[in-house]
Parts: sequence; structure tokens; C-alpha cells
Amino acid sequence: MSYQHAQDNWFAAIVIGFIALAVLVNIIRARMGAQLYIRRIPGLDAIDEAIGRSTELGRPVTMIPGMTAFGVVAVQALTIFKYITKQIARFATPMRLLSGDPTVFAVAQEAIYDAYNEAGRPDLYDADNIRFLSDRQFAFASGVAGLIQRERVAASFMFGEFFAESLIFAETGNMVGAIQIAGTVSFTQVPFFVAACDYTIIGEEFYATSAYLSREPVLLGSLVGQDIAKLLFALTTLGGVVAATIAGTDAPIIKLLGQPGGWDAFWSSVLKGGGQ
Amino acid sequence: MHMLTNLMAQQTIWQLPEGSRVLLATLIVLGAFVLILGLVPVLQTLPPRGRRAIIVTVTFLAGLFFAAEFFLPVDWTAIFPKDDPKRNFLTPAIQPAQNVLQIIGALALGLGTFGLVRLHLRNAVQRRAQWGYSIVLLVSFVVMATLSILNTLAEKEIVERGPVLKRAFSILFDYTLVQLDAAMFSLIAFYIFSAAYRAFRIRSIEASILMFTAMLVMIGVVPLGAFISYTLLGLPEGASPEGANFLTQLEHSIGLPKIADWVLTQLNAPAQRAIEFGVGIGGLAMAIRLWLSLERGVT
Amino acid sequence: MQARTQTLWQRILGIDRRWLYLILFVNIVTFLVAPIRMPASVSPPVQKFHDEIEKLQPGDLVMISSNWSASTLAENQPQLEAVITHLMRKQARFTIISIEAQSRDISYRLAERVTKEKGYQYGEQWAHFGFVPNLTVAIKGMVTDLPGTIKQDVRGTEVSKLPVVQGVKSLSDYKMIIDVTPSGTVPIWISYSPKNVSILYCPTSVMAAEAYTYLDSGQIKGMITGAKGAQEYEQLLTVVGLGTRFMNAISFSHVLIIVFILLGNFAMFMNRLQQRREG
Amino acid sequence: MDWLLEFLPRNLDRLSVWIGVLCTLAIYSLLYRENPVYRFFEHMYIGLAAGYSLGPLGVDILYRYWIEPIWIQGYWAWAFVVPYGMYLYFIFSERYGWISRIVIGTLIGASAGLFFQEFSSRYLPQLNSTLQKPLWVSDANPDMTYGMMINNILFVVILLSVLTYFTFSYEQRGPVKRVAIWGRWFLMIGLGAIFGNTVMARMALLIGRIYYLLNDWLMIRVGGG
Repeated sequence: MSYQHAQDNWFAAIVIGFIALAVLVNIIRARMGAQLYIRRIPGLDAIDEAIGRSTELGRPVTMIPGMTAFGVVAVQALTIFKYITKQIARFATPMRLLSGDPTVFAVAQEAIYDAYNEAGRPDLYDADNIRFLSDRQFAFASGVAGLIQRERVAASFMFGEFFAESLIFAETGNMVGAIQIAGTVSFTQVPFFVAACDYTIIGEEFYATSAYLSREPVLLGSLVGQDIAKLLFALTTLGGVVAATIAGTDAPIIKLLGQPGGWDAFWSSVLKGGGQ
Repeated sequence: MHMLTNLMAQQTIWQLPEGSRVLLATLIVLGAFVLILGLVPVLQTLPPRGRRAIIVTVTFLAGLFFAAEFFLPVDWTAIFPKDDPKRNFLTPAIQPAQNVLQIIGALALGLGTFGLVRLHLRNAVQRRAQWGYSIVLLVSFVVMATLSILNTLAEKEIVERGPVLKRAFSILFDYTLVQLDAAMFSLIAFYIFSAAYRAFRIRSIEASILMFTAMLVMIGVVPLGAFISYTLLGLPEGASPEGANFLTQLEHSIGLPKIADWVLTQLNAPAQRAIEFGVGIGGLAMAIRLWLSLERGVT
Repeated sequence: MQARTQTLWQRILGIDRRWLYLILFVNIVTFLVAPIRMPASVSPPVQKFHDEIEKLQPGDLVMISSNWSASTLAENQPQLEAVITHLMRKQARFTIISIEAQSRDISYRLAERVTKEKGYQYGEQWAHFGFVPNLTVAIKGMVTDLPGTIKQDVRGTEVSKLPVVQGVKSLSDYKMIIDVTPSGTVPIWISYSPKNVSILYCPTSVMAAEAYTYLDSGQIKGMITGAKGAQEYEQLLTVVGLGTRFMNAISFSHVLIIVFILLGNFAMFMNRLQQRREG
Repeated sequence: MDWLLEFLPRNLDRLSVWIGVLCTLAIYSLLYRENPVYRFFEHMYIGLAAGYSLGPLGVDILYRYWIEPIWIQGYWAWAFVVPYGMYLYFIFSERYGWISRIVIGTLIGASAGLFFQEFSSRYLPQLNSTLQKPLWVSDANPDMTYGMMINNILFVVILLSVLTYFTFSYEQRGPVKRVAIWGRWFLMIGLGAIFGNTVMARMALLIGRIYYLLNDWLMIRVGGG
């Protein structure tokens, strides 16, 4: 059940092409000045409140991308942390960024340095505040739990991909009374964040976060494209189940819509028809 | 193209001749270091715009390689032999490309470790608060790194695995590190209890739904659920008989284990799938923006 | 705001979490030791597992692959104990193999204890092959030349000199492979082991979901899922083992959590009521 | 007396049990509060973990993918990979820092490019399996029961309403808002189910540890018999 190449089912190429088009067209539209809307995402409004509290108490803010391996999710998490860092730079609030992946750690160094620079406070940047603890899941968790308790952090931001250790972070943060905002694409960890954090950003909200925070036209435009893509998924689902109801689950159309190897029969019939 | 792969298989241009391989290889590696690091002063003369152009180009090319390999048709049976049809001309290069990423990952690990050691060395040298613990970390790091590297080399049969190495490694890895893993992992059991106690209150509709489903599943998945449903309440166990009427069917499907299973497979699965679709689409849009350097993200 | 003494309900609501931790700990210790039995309903995969072993003749050879260590002890140890007990009952011979030092030590110690109780002879009726670093390579090797691949057992005896595998040249001389594991090793066994050898599977509860397709297709002949499956298995064997104890402790920890959730809600309700009454 | 003799760390096997117990108790002390013992073990833990990784994830990878191909097999072109990767180390330099971004750019580009395959193989089969859910018992699907029909309809309804909740670019109001709220409630059902289902696995972890303390350390026989 997996795709090595687009040819395993050309529907993949069609879907990706459609989504890419929808995203790019709307990015261009946004750049040309179209006014785009984004709905409220409650947890994100609390970021400023959390930063404010940290500043008041003079205790640090932690940013935890967890064990997220370097990739699209990690870059998004770092983009969010960069935004948060720009905010705290204004008040010179202390921060710690704790990563469990060395590549993410390396990129985070750059991102945070940039954030302080862009906020006009390069003097506040201290490389020691961006830390790689361990790439071993629970060694990392023990380090984070210890640090959260020792430094009695006032606000904790957890963004990225998380595994079983999520609850260790969230509960220790809760113990010291930190305001906690978590955002993750890992569905299985969402319930634990919901139970232990003040606000939880779920699923795709994670990718909408940077658009919401920065209101950059490119990101808002992309979001419109993403909504169109979801509409495509919804319509495909509706159309597909109706087709399956009428013609049965073995109907050729169902095979064409994303079943690995589903186009083989189609191609062979076309090729045979053409060849003879 | 097939000829080219054949050529590569015979190793005429890519492979050094057998005889003086070690010396030649060493020279080439040294040359590569001089060449690549020698580029740095040249790169440094670029204006900011040129620097950005290089980064954007490199990003695009790296993405293009993997994207093209995925999208290009693979059944070029005229070019490739029939027994191996699932590839295009880029496919043979995928494994080497993955290896390059692995090597960069290993170098990044060196970077991360360097950062960790530097922080704690500074703590120790400058006698910052709690510097004693930094010493603990450094000592355990040095000892374990030595043993672990020796152990890896012993696996490659480069060094001999003496009894001391074997014992010491086993004590530090099997009896310390693994035990610490298990202990830290099991802490979650305590935390799951306190989190449930605190959070599962009938405060809002959402919190109540969360609480009731969690409790239902919790009871349903352990034998106690079966005990309550089948022994105490006397509900019929197992699947309902063929052609049974609606009431019998209902009776057979309201045991707690059945309901818990139904919630997990029929109610949880579509919600999870919807989230997955959103995450996939969001990730795809992000990947496109990063590939084309459309957003001022982290680079 | 003047300081007021807390009511009982407020105290319950604001209970120090350390009390919760202590209560959970004590609860688990109690139900681990307490001799309470709760009947389990035996699920089809466990029944199939049991029937498959019942088919063994005395002297048949079984390979047990044991890859768990400290973290998943509560799920995998009851499985391994129950399986070995059943194999000994059927007078089958068995050998154990692991993929890392950790799981080798833990499974060797366990098998030694369990076999000693029933008077099973090491070397004659069972043996431990130690650990192989790469499972795929090891299975491929064992299929062509078993003694040459393993070389020595865990006690340093040459495999070719062990009576238990006397005359065994290949993995295909075995009747059955039982994989007791917390990780994804079973696809490797399925892919590389000889087709005439049937495979049984003992995963943790988290891993079990992915295995149902193999069960449907008959690539694995039976499955014991976590401690819960072990309890069902023990019931089939009519013994009270670790599975029953562990499952008891798990069941009652669930009860504890639910009781506390209800208590918390009740306290919240009463507290509100009281506050409203006080105006 | 016999018990005490057995209990004490009199040989290496026993000592290893004691070490394991010490580690466990030190970690558990965090439950009471952060303390010097925990701190000691935490730092030791991170040191050990960092040291351990260098073997399998550092030396092993470099040996297998770099040293072996060049020096033993003679594929000289690999020589350029490590110096290029070394650009990453310029990160610590203020002046040359930007050079590390070339390598980071490579990594970002690669992960973006790889995402196309990940997207296809992870999400499209899921989409396809959603399509195989007929909503009505009919001749086209002879094996279907009324139970399956209800489940299929529920599946599609939940999927679409949760998907509606996750739209961002317009104001959700009227019927759309109602659907989105339902979507969020369905989501909570899913989350509750996962919570409840995970409790068992986590309790098993703790029971494993407690069993270790009781059985291996205190030598209290639990179970069996």
C-alpha cells in the first residue's frame, strides 16, 4: 500500500498538481493585494498573554520542538518559535529552546539569531540558550522535565511532532504553573496536550499558525489554496461513496481514485486498444 | 541510460584502481577538503543578494531531484530491462542521495554534541551555578562515548572486543541507560493519572465528551468491562447469530468491550482521518512554499 | 479576600498530585500481590495460538524469538512465560534467540527459572542461542546453515554439539517460530523464514493493530496481545501466571482513575452548590 | 538472614539489579520534587545518551557511508560530501554563518521534495479506502449489512464535519458553523477514545517497573503458581 512513484497511481500527480496550482494561484492573488481573511484560532491569541506573564515574573519561556526530525514539520515549528522570539526580544524575556534533533538544533541557532536581529536586539542572543539535549527520547524528556522544574518556567510552547514523552513535558509544566500552548500534527498526542495544557493547536491549525501570527500575504494565500484542496478531498469522498453505492466498491472509478496500482488495468486496456 | 549504469557498475570512472587505492583516496579526500573549504573565501565575497541566490538555487535543486524522481514515469521498458521496471533514470541515484543526507545527519549530531559539551564545559570552567552537575555530565559523556565508539569499531572488527570493554559497555548501556529509559517512560503512568483527574471535569460540552469517551474506553478495553457486561449484566457474548432480529443484534453489540471497540474504530477513525488529511494538505502547501523559497521561513 | 479554611470539597479538588501518585503506586502493588482472579473472555487469535501449539508432537522443535527488555516487561514477560509453560507441557524442544544483549539476558534468565521448575534440561530440551545483531541476515543464514550462523550458544557451547539441535541443519527443520516482541520484527520473520514453518506472534498491545492483516492472510497462525492476551492464554492453560496478575493490576488502575474522575466531578459539583448557597 | 544475603549486591548480577533500582528510584524522586539526586541522574543520563549516540549514529554512519566507500571500495566522489557537510559547522561563526545555510537549504529542499512521495503514500490510500464505503444496501454491494451501512454513513458524516472545522480562510457562520462545531465534538470523541486506550499501555509500563522492584530487587515472588 505505498507509492514509490507517481506512476503507481497517476491520481497522486493530479491531486498534487491541483493543490500546488490552488496554493500558487492564491499566493499570487495575495501578493497582488487581494484582501484575505483568516478565522480566529483561540490558542494563538494566548501567546502574547503567556509572554507577558513570563516578563512580569522574570522567569524564562521554553520552546520545545520535541523529537521532531528535520523536515517540513520542524521548519514550521521553528518559524513559530522565531515569531515568539521576536515578541520576547522586545521585553528581553529569557528563553530556552530545547531540541531533541541535532539538525533542528543547528537550524534553530540560525532562526533564533535572525529573530533577535530582526527585532533589533542582537545583543540578547545567547547561543547557550538554544540547546540540544539528547536524541534519545527519554534522556531528552528527563532533561526537559528537570529544566522546567529547576528554572520554574512561566510559559512553555510546544510545537512540532511529539511522541509518548509529550505528557512528561506538559505535566511538569503544569506542576510549576506555566502557561502552556501546544501545537502538534501527532494526532495520538493531542489528547494529552488537551488535558494538560492551557491551549492546544490541533492538526492543520499547526500549519495555519504562522499565517495567523504574521498575516503575511503569501501564507494567507496559501491557506486559501489549502481550503480549496480540502474541498477537493470532500468532493472526492462524496462522489466516491456515491459511486461505490451505485456501482459497488470494485468499480473502476474507485480504483482510479488513488488505489495503488489502480491505473494498471486502465493503461493495459488503453494500450491494448491502441496496439491492435 | 542502461549503458551508463552498466558503465558505473564496471567502475571505470568512479572507482579508483585496486593497487594504490588507500594513498590515492587519502589524497583525493585531502584535495576535496582544500577545494570545498577553499571556496569559502570566494563565497564570502558575494553580496547578500548573491548569497541568497545560492541558497535558493541549492534548495530548489535538492527538492527538484526528489520531486522529479517521484513524478517521472517509470515504465521506460525500452531503456530499462523488463525485470526491473519500477524506476526512471533518477531512481538509481536515490540511495546515494539518501546516504548523503545520512552523512550530513551524522555531522549534525557532531554539531549538537559539540554544543552540549561546550555549554557544560563553560559551566564547569566558569564555575557557574550548579557546575558540579556539568562535570557529572561531561564525565559520563566521555566514558560512554569512548566505550560506544570502541564497541562500534569492534562490530566492524577494527578493534578487538576485550572482556573489559564488553563488561563496562554492558554495565553502562544495559544496566544503566536502558534502566533509565524504562524508568522515565513509566513516569507517564503517574502523569496520565494526574492529568485525567485534573482535566476530566464536566465544565463544557467538549470536556464532558472527552471525559465520557475516555472512561468508556478505559473500562471497555480491560477484562473488567467484559466482566460487568457479560457476567454481571448477563448480556450475550460473541457475535449475534445469523439472521437474528434487530433486538438480538442490538443485545449482542452493547457489551462494553464491543462499544469501546466501536468507538475506537468507527468514531475515532474518521476524525483521525480528517485531521490527517488536513495535516497532509498543510504539509504539502508548506513543502511547496519551502521548495520555491516563497516564504521567509528559517533561512 | 480573607483567608478561609478550605472545605472538604475544595481540599479534594486541590489535592496535591503527590498523593495521587502514591495512591496509584500502592494500588498497583496491592493488586499485583492480591490473589484476585477475574475471568477473561478468550479472543479468537489467542484460541488459535493455543490450538496451534496443541498440535505439536513431543520432541518437535520450536524457535522462540525474544526481543523485549525492561520497558515492555509487563506485556512481554507474561507471554513468554505462558508460551514456555505450554511448550514444556507438550514436551516440545525449543531454542531462544534475541536481537540485542538486553533481551538475551532477560529471556535467558527467565527461561532458566521457568525450565528449572519443571525439570527441563538445558542443552537436552532447550537452549538459548544468544543474540544476533542483524535479524534479516541471521534468518537468511539460519535457513541455509543454522549451526554455522549461530556458531555458539549463550553458554559458549558449539551449536553443532548441542543435543537439542542434534542433526538440525536449517531453520526448516523447525516446526514453529514464536516471536515475542515489542517492535516490528514479525514482518522480517514472515519474509525470510521457510514456508513450512508456522509463525506465532506475541506483540505488545500497541503493535497488535497492525498484525491483523497477517492474521487474516494466515501468515501468522495466532496472536497473544500484551498482558491481556497472556491472561486469556493462562486461562486456557488453567494456570494463574503473571498475565493474570498484571491484568488485574491494570484493570484496577483503570478503576482507580475512573473513581477519581468521578470523585473530582462530585467535589466540583458539591463545591459549586455550597458556594451558591453561601451566596 | 538468607534473604538478606541474597538481597545484597554480592555479585555482578546482583549489582546490576541494584544499579537499575537506583536509577529507577532516582527518576521517581522527580514525582516528589526536583532534587539533587534526580539532577545527578538526569545529567548522567544525558551524558550517557549523548556518548552512546556517537557510536551507532556518528562513527557507524560515517564509516559505512563515507570511509568504507572511499578507502575500501574506492568510490572517490564521496570525498566531497563530508567537507560540504562541514559547512554546517560555520553556524558558530558570526561572519561565515550564512555559509551553513547552503547546507540547511539542501536539507530543506530535500525534505520538501521527499514530501511529495510521503503525501501520496500516506494520505491517498486513506482517501481511497474512504471511498470504499457504500452508503446504502443494494445489489451493487451484496455483502453489506445494515450495521455496516450505519457505520459507513457515520464515517462519512464525521469525516466531512471534522474537515469543515479545519477550514480557515472564511468566516464560519450559519449552517457551516454548526457543522464545524459538530466536527469539533466528534474530534473530542476521537481524542477521548485515544486517551482511554493509551492508559492501558502506560499502566503496563509502570507495572513492569514495579514488578522489577518487587521481583528482581526485593525478591518477592509475584504471580506463577
